[in-house]
Amino acid sequence: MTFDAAGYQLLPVLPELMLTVGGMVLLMIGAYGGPKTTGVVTGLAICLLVATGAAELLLPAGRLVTFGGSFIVDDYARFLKVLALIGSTATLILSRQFLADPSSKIFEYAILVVLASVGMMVLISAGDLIMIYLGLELMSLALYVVAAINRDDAKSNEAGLKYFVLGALSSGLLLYGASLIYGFTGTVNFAGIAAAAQEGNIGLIFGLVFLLAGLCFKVSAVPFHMWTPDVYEGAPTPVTAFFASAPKVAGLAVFTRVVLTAFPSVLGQWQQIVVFVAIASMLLGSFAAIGQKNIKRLMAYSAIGHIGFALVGLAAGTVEGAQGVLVYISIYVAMTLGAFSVILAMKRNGFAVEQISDFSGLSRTNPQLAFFFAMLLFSLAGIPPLAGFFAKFYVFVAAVKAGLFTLAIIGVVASVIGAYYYLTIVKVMYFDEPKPAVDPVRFELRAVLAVAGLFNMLFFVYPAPLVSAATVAAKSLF
Amino acid sequence: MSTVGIGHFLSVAAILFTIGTLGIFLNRKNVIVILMSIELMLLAVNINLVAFSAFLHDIVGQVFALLVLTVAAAEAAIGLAVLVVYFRNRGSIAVKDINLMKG
Amino acid sequence: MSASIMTWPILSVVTFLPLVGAALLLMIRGSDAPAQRNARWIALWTTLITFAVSLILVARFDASQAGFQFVEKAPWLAAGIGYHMGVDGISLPFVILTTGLMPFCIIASWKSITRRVGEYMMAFLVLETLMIGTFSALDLVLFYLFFEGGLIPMFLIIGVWGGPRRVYASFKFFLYTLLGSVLMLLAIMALYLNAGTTDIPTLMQTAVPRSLQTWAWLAFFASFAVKMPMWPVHTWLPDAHVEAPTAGSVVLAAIMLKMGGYGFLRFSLPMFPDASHDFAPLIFALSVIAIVYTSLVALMQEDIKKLIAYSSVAHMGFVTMGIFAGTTQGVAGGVFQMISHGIVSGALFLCVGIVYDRMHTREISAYGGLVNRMPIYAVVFMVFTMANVGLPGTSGFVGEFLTLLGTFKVNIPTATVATLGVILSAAYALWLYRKVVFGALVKPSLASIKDLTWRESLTLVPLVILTLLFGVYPKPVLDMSAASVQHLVTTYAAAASAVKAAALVP
Amino acid sequence: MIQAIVFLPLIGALLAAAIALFGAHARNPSGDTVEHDAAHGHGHAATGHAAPTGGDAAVIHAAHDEPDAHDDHGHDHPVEPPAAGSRAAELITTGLLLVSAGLSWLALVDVGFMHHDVRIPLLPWINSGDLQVAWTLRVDTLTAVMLVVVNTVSSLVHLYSIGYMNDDPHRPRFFAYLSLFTFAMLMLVTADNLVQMFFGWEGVGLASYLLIGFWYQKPEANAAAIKAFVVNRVGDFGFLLGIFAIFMLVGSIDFETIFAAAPGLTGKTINFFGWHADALTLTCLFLFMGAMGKSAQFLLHTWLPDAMEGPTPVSALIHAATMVTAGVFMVARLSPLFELAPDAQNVVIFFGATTAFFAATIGLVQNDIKRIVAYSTCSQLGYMFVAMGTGAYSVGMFHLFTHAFFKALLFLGSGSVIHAMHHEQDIRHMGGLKDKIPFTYIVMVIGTLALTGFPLTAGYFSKDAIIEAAFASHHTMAFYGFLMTVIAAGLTSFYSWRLIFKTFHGTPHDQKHYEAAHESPYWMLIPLVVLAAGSILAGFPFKEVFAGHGVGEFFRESLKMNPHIIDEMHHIPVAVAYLPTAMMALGFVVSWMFYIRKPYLPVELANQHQLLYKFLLNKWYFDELYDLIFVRPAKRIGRFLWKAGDGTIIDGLGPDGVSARVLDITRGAVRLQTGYLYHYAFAMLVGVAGLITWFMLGGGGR
Amino acid sequence: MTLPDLFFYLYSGVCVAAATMVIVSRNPVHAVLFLILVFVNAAGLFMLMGAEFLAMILIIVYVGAVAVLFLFVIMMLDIDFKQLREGFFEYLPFGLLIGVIFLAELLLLAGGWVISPTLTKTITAPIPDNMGNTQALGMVLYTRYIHYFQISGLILLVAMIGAIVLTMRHRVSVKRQNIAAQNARNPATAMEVRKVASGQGLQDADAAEWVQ
Repeated sequence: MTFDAAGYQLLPVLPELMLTVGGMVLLMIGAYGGPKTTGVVTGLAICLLVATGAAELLLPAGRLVTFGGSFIVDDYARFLKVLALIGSTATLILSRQFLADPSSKIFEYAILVVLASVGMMVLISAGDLIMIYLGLELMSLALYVVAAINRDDAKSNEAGLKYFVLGALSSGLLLYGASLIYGFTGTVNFAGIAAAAQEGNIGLIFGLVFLLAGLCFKVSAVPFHMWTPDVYEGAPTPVTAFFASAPKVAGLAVFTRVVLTAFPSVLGQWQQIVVFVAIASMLLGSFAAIGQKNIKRLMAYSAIGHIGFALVGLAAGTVEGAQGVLVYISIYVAMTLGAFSVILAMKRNGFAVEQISDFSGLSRTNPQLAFFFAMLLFSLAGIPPLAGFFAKFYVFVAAVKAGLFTLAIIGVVASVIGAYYYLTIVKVMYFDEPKPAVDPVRFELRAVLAVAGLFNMLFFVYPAPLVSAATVAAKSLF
Repeated sequence: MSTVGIGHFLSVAAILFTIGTLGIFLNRKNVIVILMSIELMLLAVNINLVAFSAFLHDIVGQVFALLVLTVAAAEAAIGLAVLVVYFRNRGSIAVKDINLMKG
Repeated sequence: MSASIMTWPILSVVTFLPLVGAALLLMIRGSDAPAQRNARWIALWTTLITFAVSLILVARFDASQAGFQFVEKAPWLAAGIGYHMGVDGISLPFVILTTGLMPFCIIASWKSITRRVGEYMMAFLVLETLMIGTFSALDLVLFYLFFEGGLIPMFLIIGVWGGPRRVYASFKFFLYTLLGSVLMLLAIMALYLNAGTTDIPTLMQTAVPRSLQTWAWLAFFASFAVKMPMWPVHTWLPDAHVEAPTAGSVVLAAIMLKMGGYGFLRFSLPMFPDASHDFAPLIFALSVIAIVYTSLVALMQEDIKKLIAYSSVAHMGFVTMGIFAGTTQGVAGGVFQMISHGIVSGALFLCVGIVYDRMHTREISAYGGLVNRMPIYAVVFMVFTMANVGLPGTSGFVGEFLTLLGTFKVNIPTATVATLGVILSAAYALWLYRKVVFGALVKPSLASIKDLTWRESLTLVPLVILTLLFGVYPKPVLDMSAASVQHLVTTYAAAASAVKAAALVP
Repeated sequence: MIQAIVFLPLIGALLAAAIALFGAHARNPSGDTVEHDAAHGHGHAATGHAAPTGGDAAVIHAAHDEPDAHDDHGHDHPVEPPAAGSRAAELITTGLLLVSAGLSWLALVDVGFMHHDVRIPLLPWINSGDLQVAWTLRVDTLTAVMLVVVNTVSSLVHLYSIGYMNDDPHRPRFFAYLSLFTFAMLMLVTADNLVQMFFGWEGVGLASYLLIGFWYQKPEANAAAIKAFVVNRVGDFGFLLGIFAIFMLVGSIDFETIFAAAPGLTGKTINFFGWHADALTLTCLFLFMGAMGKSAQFLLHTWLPDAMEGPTPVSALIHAATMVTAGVFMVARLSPLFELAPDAQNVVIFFGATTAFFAATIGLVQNDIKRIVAYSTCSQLGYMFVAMGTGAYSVGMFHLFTHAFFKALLFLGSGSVIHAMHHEQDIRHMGGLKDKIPFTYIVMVIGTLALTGFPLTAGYFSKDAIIEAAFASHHTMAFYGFLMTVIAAGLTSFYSWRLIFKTFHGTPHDQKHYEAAHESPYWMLIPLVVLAAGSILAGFPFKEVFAGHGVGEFFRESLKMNPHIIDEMHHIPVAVAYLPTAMMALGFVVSWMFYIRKPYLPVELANQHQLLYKFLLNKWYFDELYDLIFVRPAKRIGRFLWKAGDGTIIDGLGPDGVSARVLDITRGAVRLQTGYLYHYAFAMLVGVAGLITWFMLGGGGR
Repeated sequence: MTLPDLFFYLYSGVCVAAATMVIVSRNPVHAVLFLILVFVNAAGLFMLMGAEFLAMILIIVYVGAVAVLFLFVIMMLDIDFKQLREGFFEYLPFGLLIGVIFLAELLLLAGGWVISPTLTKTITAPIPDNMGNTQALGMVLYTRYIHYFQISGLILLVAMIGAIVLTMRHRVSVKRQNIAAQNARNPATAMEVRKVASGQGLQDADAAEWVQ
């Protein structure tokens, strides 16, 4: 066996290397500096993530493949990596408040986020099943830890435990699937699978089911979503914001890449799975969210629903569909980060409040916060002219084009039902009598909120950059 | 090769995998058993991988299995860490008690 | 950019001017009296300037052309989905109606809104932009954007400044209309995929396959029927009207309902002529039911606004009936009826608002004998009541007459039953007038009620004049839309006759 | 000139309305003071208002104490001073009307005898596609006659009202209404197309609504006003359908075009709810339905008696002389259509005759002086329609013309009586008034003579002509028409004299009122004199042009007469010609027997035929019937549709039901999320198992 | 039946039985011991398939590290076993039903595997015949699959960081003695003299400082 130098360039993994090495440097800083360096480490981690994103964009254009096809850097990967890094960066910014608390001066937090980001980047660029598994585990292990990072909080622990157990189960399912796929195709490489799967047999389909079950878990699609509400609620809020953004990007990215590049020949089969999962997610997300009283829990169901919508685009299995997924997840990340910055801003007398009723009359006590949140909620509900509408627009266009009318109709109906609970929060903020004012909002929260909020509100003015980038990215998959 | 073919190994793996999953959701006792069930599942996967590797004469399966083994160990470590933290807070690892959040 | 822009993008300016006002309002801090005053004045001036600019549209509009004018084009979402604005004779009246009514809404809220004035005014200004945009968008997606966007400010207006059941009403309003609209969104996508563009003028030229027509028509119908609202999806309207603040009711009744009718005119008829022809009986049936049913329901109302709301449903029944009659008179009557109803129902809600501001109740039984203390009010209310009844000489008559006339040619039973509405509308409107205005003033609570202030007169007198003017001389509106209506009717008739011809071939 | 005739009343109306409005506004503070006070604090505002509202508070107080005080007239409590400028409003409107009336006579001469028909386009109105409606004044003989009738009666009523309404504080408003009404009526008669006619048609409806409800504090007046409007609208329903049908058939609503196209329409059919009706017949029936409403014909007559709640001059102007004749005028105007639709003519005769008889029977037993006259009006309108149905349009117009004078006279005379009796209207409380108010007595007798067709009075010529026309006509219904009109003639005579006898003869029944009775002021007497003169003189001079051989020359194109009817009328048996006169005499004799000679007879008769008496007294129970089959069901259905339809069914199955179901599902979905790890894991496994089973069993296979 | 067959049934039989015991045994210590049994027998199965290195690793890593870790944690947590004894069979029938269906399908699949020419074509790294299993693995692990190796290293790093973050505690509430700091105290740093205005008490800012 010879070392094929051409296939093992390091340039494509430069950003990952940067991030990894940077993360270790930060680890040293933290290890030697102790908890008081938490702020510095976090700040540097933010810079590191930004630099990595920049590096990713500075890589030579076109499709770069390395490690014998295990690692692919194409426009699709670039797009999603940048998005995931934005998510990680934003969550680190949002976490500064949390980390400033003397009881949670945990410098490892930033490092775990950085390492999780490496996992996501690996995941996004994964070109074979082993890379998927490793990326997934790298990301997930970090996530299990950060979910439970509030060591003295029972809810946080419970969240970590639940996330871990179910996550491990999902890893098991995914692995079992991977092993079947390997066994029935003789390879773990996507291109190889695609080639071998021409005559799709039942073993392959079984493998696909298990594999997708594992991936569905990561993106919290029904019926593999059960962890989501509990973990969202239990985890510290900045962590929840993290869960809601970057890992979703990575999960959806790998989901899309796997089905589109490894299983194009069994489109009919995985389409059924995706359609089922999408419908179930949209409906469950919409219905179950209505009954929620805790805003984080509600955001969890909202996330489930939104993943359902994103999967509608994937179900189309076309370039438009992939483009829809990309646009959707991009806008969703913006919306969810904005929403979580509001949730993080909700503190009274230093204590975080997270019941929906705590938002009562927010429009009177803090009109700007309420306004931005309301706009984000309307956007999440998919009301034009806010960005959320365009997200839905693209996926539904793809679905309609692919002839998935039933899916589209169920989708739009679910979006109407979903609108109800977003409206409920708007109602609480705007129609109800005010509660005591919330504490002054920290600068970085305001900044994230402003960026996310303005993006949401003004996206319609000039949607071209995101949309065309998504188009280019989607095309690189086909 | 003998009469024991790949199907036998795959069947053992399938049984182990099933037992593992049953262990997760039938178990009402404690979380540690759940962690063990996960190990069973991963073991099943490994048997699968090795079996395929052996019968395909492809080393990738074994490499995969090796990585799974490694990661499974890491996973177990994290899992136990989480469990320990949980126990410190709640004084219990009964699965039924992990129910602060629902709905 | 298209060459047809006359030196400056006048339509976009009209559309987005209110947003500028809203942005100015954003800068006002605090909620003390001066801030509130500033907010009111900024809003008023914004709407007035918008109205003034919109009059330039009227001045430069060439009524002899059927096509779109003041066209503006710019690339936007994707190939085939662009920023495309323009008006023709069908949409321009609505644009003017919108810009014209908004100042009244602002003035009507002058004293009655004391909480969160800045936000209130902002909501109205944003709403104005969205409404103007709805009528002037020439791209389906753009249209949808404006069409749906209007839900947000209206939801807040009802919910924040509304009555006791405002939550129920605002949710019902929002979700009901949203449900209808999302189906339309799917149809828009289907059309997009069919034609590769959502450009409305292009789509009007594009033949749509028969099966798609049917489904798309139904989807559009779902949206517009709710918006109109048509029976049996009208029940959100009474609730929304009752709970909304006065100006909200005015906008809702006068403008937002018209979006449905406008949609039928702009999309259903020209884009799906075959389906429209097929479904015309359905529309006729629903319209007729709406007219008779809601009129009967209106007879029994105990709340002034609810009564007017139900009467709106009935009047919109005339509109849908006229539009789908597909005759010149029917369609022109539909347009005119919408404009007229915009003025009249808006004015009626203003009238209700005036007594509500004084008495804080809308129960019919709480009133009686107002004429004794409020003679000017009584006169004004009488004018609008009569316009609501459709008395010749008021604008209400012209639209009703034309729609019925146009429908009679096409479907006699429909027109006949619909004409019953003439009787019923007299019954409920006059009953209301009698209960509220006439009679002896025996209720002690009303003893010191005051007549109109100059500000209230300022809002109502122009509307009185318009109501009477358009009743006697409706030519300005009819002429403005005539060419476009004629064009619409001609193409529709051609398509419909093709259908008939096809049906005859065995 | 024509413009002056038509628009002078409008100018008068607007001026009077302005005066009324300013006056009313001056008496009632506007909300501006509220806002002003509010700026200074509410506490002061409350006390500040107490003073200026004191007067009104008194009204309210009084009204509270004596809720029954409103039984009669709203102006029993003239606490409010008349508005400033009342007199000015009176004089302006009356003066303008007098000018208008004078010009109308000139116009009649000019058009009727000099043959100077005119059409004056004013403004475009509704232009849409081939529908071209313009405001145009059209004056031909038919119109000119109506102009004379309307303006003469109206100006006299104006004059009369100055006296009659002397102590009402809202006089300017009253005169504004009167003039508005006149304007609307003029628009109606000068209409050049159906839509403009409909404008006038509805305009008079509005004015009548306002006038009936003039005393808006009276609940009965309000109810009557609405009733009048709504019942008229029922008629308008038909009118509108008629217009639509004509437009559908002809493509125009201009009279000229319609009449030109009418002959071509014979034989065409319209599918009306599955009934393949003859187009012209159906159209004419629709239009006639409008006429029935406006002219209070049988089935749509119920509003007219109730309309007597309005001030008496209103009754005279609207409900006797002018507005109710609009239906007759309309049929005359559309004679080219009706002539082509004999079936429709039969219907016209039937309804006319039935009304003539039916209203007369009710008139027999009524006790309210104005209602008797009102039923008489109803009955006489029936006569006119009989004439219209037979094709003797000019004859009907003749009766319209003469009737305007004597019926206005009777109403105004009744008003004079009522005025004298301090607003007592029940003839049972009157009696012996001839000594107290001899002048009124004389004019009332003149009016009665004319009404009953006493030879050589105006009514004699016109009414007998109608009966002759009915006899001479060859229509299927003609004989029925003849029979009914003859009987009605006798009944008319009876109840008219009954009224005179019970009011003016015998002994006073209400001594107090009797003592206080006084003759009316000159403002009121002068119109009475003029009308009395007209009642006598309006017949003979016009006999030739309306019912003789001068018809063709006089009306020319404005009427399309049955070509033979006039000739045949002159060749009927002598016995028939004398029959109406005989009936009149008979009625007089019976009435005299009943009320002068043997006053106990009617009581006995009523007791013997209790059922019949009640039946007549309650107006054939029409109000009750309509209440039972229309009003109450409508309300019940309305309530049902509202509560059950909208509430239970639409909302229940729709938004409310759906949201309830959504919440149910939500509860279920939330319950699924138990919080237990094993359930979560189980869900995942079920998901996987389900999916692989789906593919295993081939459901998902390709 | 050949010897390998015999061993297969032995190993697999014990494996399955022990696995069952893992999930049903009431005492977690027993469960861990059964787990070890499973691993050992699975290693035997690996041996049967010719994966000696993996078999060895399984023993070393799983039995030697993971299982011991389990045991260690169980002992450390000091669990009240009595409390854990109820509730196993609550949803057993339904759960078993699903499990049986699941298993049946997997078994059906297992029986259906055949080696086909397409499969052999797609194989990317055939096992060289001329070297042992360990050597073969070693040939690729640090060359061709170096990236996997590195990433798994990262994963272990994460696991390490995670375990430390979660379990290592510097309790903030615990007052630890800091001799140097205590010795360095002098009156200037230890005391503060304040003037308190009469009737006002300490101002907020002061109070905050006071608390510190």
